[in-house]
Amino acid sequence: MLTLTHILLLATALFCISVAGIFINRKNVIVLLMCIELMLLAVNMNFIAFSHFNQDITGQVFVFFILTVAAAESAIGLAILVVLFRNHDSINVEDMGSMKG
Amino acid sequence: MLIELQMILPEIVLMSMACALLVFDAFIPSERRHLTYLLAQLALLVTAVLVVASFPQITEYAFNRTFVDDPMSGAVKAFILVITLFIFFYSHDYLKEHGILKGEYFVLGLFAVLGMMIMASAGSLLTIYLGLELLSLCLYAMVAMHRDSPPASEAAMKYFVLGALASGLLLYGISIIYGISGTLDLQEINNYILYNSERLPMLVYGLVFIIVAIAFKLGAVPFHMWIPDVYQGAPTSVTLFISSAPKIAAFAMTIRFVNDAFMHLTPEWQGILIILSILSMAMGNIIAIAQSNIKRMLAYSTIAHIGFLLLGIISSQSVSATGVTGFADALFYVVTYALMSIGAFGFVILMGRKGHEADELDDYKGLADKNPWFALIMLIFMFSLAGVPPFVGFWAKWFVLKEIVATGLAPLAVIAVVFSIIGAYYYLRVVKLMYFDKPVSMTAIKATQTMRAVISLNGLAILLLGVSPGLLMTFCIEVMKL
Amino acid sequence: MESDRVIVVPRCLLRIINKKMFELIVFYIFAALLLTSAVMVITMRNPVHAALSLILAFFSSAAIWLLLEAEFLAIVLVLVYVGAVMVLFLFVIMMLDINLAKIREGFIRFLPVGFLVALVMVIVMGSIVGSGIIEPLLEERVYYGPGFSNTQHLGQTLYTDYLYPFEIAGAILLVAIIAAISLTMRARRDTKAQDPNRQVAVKRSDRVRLVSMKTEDR
Amino acid sequence: MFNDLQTLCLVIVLAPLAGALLAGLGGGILGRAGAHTVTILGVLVATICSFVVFKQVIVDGMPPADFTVYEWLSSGNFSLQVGFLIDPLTVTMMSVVTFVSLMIHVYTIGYMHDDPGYTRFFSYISLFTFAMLMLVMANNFMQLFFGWEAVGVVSYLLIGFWYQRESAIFANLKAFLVNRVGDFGFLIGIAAVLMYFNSLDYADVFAGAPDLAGQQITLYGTEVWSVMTFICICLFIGAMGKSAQVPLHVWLPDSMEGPTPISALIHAATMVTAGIFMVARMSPLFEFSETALNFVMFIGAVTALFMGLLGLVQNDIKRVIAYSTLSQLGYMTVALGASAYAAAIFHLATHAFFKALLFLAAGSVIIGMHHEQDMRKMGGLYRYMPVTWICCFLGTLALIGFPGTSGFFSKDMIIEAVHLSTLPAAGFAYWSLVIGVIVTALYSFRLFFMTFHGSERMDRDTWEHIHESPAVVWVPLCALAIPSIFIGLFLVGPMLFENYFAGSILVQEQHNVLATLGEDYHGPWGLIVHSFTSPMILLCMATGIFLAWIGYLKQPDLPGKLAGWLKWPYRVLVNKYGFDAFNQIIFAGGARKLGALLWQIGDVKLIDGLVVNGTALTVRWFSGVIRHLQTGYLYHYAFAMIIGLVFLLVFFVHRIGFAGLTP
Repeated sequence: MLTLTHILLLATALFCISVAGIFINRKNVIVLLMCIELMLLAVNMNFIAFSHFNQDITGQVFVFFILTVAAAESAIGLAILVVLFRNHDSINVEDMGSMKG
Repeated sequence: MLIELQMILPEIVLMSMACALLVFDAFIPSERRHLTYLLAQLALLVTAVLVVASFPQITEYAFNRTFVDDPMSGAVKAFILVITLFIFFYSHDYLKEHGILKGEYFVLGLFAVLGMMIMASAGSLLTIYLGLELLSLCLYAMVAMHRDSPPASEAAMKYFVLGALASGLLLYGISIIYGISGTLDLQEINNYILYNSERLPMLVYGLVFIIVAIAFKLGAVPFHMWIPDVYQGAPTSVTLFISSAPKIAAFAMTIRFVNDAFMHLTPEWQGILIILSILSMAMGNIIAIAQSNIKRMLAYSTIAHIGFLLLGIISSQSVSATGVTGFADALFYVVTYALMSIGAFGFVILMGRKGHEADELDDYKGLADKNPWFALIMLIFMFSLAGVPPFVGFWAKWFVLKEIVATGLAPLAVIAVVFSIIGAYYYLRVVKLMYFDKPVSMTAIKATQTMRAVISLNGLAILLLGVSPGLLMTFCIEVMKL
Repeated sequence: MESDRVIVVPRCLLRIINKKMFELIVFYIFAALLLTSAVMVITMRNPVHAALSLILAFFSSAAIWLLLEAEFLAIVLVLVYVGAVMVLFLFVIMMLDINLAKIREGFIRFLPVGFLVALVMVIVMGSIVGSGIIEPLLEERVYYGPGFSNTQHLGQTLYTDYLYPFEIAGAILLVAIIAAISLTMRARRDTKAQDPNRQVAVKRSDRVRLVSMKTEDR
Repeated sequence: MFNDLQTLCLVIVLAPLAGALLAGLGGGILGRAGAHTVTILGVLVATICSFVVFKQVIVDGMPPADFTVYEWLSSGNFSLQVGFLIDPLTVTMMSVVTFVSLMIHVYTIGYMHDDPGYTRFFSYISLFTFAMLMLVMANNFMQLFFGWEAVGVVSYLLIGFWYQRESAIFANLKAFLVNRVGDFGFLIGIAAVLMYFNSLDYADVFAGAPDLAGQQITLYGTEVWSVMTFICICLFIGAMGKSAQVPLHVWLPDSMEGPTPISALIHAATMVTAGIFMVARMSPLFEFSETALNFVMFIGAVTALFMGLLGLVQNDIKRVIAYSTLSQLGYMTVALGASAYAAAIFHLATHAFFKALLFLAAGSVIIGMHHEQDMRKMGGLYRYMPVTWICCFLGTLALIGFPGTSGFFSKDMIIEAVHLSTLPAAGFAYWSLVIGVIVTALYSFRLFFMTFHGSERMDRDTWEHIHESPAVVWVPLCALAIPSIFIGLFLVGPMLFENYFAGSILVQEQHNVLATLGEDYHGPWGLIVHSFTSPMILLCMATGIFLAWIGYLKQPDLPGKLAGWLKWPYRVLVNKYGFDAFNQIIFAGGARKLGALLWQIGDVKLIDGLVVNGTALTVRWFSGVIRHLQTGYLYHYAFAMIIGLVFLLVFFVHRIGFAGLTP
């Protein structure tokens, strides 16, 4: 029988994979943006699970807003990426290290 | 419904004026850009007047309790608006001088202010999240605004990715809290925790994620890594913005969480914040010593100050009556810090000119010879940041220390004191450079008369608040009677 | 209309698999698919492949959401995410001429550390979440059932109780538009288009510069 | 009558402030003469008014007055006022401060005549007077603290007055930072006072002290302290900073980088005594904590002896006197620890005179030698500078406590008082002070002999130009020599054994060593006779003088040989026990100078293998590491965040032990 714990574990695993993606990836900024999408997906999974098992629509409302914000966020993220590419001629994560210490 | 709309009137007005400004800006030629700036200032002013005119005396809710109007939100909004007036003022000069004066800067700035206002009077986890995102998205874009600057775009990307990671963590925490309590309403979460204390570990699990996100927004160690790079890479006007008003909003958000929702988890969040606070004070103050770039140095100084601010939040003792002053101290601290921070960064703007950012410490050598008055103003900023009386920075530290000792955390006060002594060193180094070193170049300060006047006003405000801090403190105590 | 919805399943199977079992099997299939595609997203070296894996991840989670009776959101995820956002991603990947050869260098040597930390994180978080102490608030699982309109319910809540957040979301989208445009739109420097305004407004001082020079000694 | 006093007090405080503001802001308009006229006028008015108040309180016996002038801040149950407490202790300090300050002002006209910062200087010293007056006249802790800080700031400005000198700036920064250490201790003490007494007014706090005497405070874990001990030690840390007690003394010798006579007078006669004054003022608190008194006495004894020893190896004439100042401050602190507060204040007053005399004499020598400060290049000056020679001799006699001089009375009384004290630290303190007498005599006469007697070691060019200093220099010398010799004779009786400090200083019965001493007191002459009948102190002094005579007149090569034999102790002294190096690493140096400093320490092989070296290495290693944490790479930042998150989860969620709560 499908329980809340199943979904929460799935979401947790997904969350950890996406976070790992952010610090494993050292080459490509665009994959970082995808990892962020993946992370939000994990959170959405949590919300929907709670919404279903608690019979409370609020969780779905929250997911609705997260989807909206995530779309806006990826638009800005990609815009910044384009600016970055124009300036550095690269979207290599390792090339972004001019400021440190 | 009408009453509800009336309650969010300042927000509505601000948003309408921001939209109007957007349209207006599209139709004016670039040489009249300063009109956009003036209108943006007008929008802030009108909103500020509305906030003050409808200053709430009691706590009221609207829109299914997603919106809260209480004295704290009123005060925080008023502070944010006033600080932003200063910020726009400094920004205008900077942007004009560096040839990147664009209407979008002010439009995004106004939306960011809107986001902060929403955070300040959020009654539900959802509203907090949306306000935070509105603010963050504007800030990401503003950092990247100087499109031809490689450091700016690098900083924007770092800020964006880490910020998105932080908001992911925040959402995860919110989802857990929502799942356990079945509600997004802060007050109801509070009630749930009160009657279901046996579910504490799960609640703490969610709490940790939320605190991490708060720590990121404030810039507490180890979630501070974005601050130095963003402060250094962003255009100074944006650095000025990020370092001041959003800190006040983040403070309001913290209070919304720790007081409105998690009051019954006080020992837990206190424990977490104590660790973050000590780390912030230590790392911020020690690493700042090694910096040669003033923007980066001030970034580490921000981190150190955040540690102190957290102390103020920690020193509230759960539900007892004394807890009120703990938050009031923190509010006093963050507001005065914002004032000092815009002063210091405003000074970096004042010193710069086209093609020269004046962000290296060496640019400040011998300033006292060239321009004694401004050296004095900078001295005020530095002394105040270091916590030297009679400037207001001293009072901020003093109130926090007093409360932390009263909470029975004397060792923490000792740690705070030790690190602020270490911290005094790098502020004094700036003073030393200005007063005792030979100037590198004799280029005089090239700034407009109004810029000079406003920065002097800013310095004098710090002095005046230091001479009579009572009024502001009384006000803070009054509004933090939560 | 019930008769239309009959699914033909071999009787022998029905004996073994009841409805709940079936649900669980569907869940496991899509969960496996989701996790696999998620791992692919973070390990693929070619960003196009990563984006396609992400699309697969979205599809599989939409399926799981359907199991949880969030039909509207499941559809939105496919329509908005796969249909718009991911297309945007692919568009940007194609637009930026990324040097794939460079991206393929040195990836494996960072993998073990990252994998280890991810594992620790999974254990730390999973041991809490998986211990089963987060329970539903309800005693028993309740289904809305087929006659219930998820979309209507969601819409009603959204436009009444959450009106204020809804407006804020509008502001967020507006900001995204402003930011994206102001960051990426620029007047192309290489076009030869003329601006009559500037031609007319030109002054002598813009074009001619008088330089006083010292006479050279012979 | 009361209102008159209030006006008078306001005039005393505001006159110097007005002078400072006029000279500082309107210096350009007033010009040089205008600047010194307004400031001197301001201080003169303050001095006269102080004397009037002094007469009212001491001579006419007016009861102590405590009043509020202005309410500054009031928030909740916490309020801050500006107020004055006028009692014998206050008026004594007021008179000393205003009088010395007036002397400084007058002297400055001559000394700073050619300096470009003339008006600025006058503004500073007037401001200093204002701050010092606010400090001594305060009736609450906050005002005390403000005066305290303001004095520090002005001192900071004065030390760095010649900011073209690299060393002056360094000294300047050092003074400020070291004082910050003390100030923050002080601040914590004040916060604790506020917490336990719920008030910052002296009157409330002193009245509440007996009730709190037994209360305990849990500091950290199981460490339980008495509240009074905690408060007093914190307050005393403040005093250690300002009055330059070990280990916060390092700033004072370096402060000699400031303009000679002025900074010397401030750093010898007035400002550094603020700490002594403060402890005396807080006697109603300190009396309730024997631990704190022991601590005070111990620190004072260490300062008195070990700083004196440092004076033996210095060759700069001003620095010898600076170390002597440290040592004498140590004597005062010991007196405080022994509850002989009156003796401490008495020594403070006599010391102000003879130390000022010695400094001005040194200044005169420096002028005569054309700004040569190294004693190894002097000698035989008595032939050329007779007046300076005589005055210096008298000052030296007073300093070593030769019977009959003012230093004799004050210092002897301190030693006697410590001898009678029953506190555990008293034994150590007593012997430190007795050995200190030998040391004092030795370094004083070493200075005297090296400068004025023996072979003439200066180069020919200087030798041709040596002459007695002009009258503007030697007249103040003579003026100071007279009180240096005689003032003790007149003050010892009333100040120590009569009811002079009635009400302003509280001494508990079991600590009251001065009362015990008073039983055997038969007038000043009796004391002199006593010193000959039980001559231990006198013999110590004679030993010191004899050693100096052997070492610096009879066998001038002996000290060099001695230094050769006792290499290790000598190095320790030359390096000032390593305090400077230590403090530089820990406080002042910061990451930048660490490398260089470590090299230096390694080079002198001073404290190899000791804690300091280890600490320094750790700090350097640590700061190096943490700076590199900020790698500039995004994935490291994200990594740090996640590590932080995982740590918090493990620490806070797993620690609570959720497993036990599983349903």
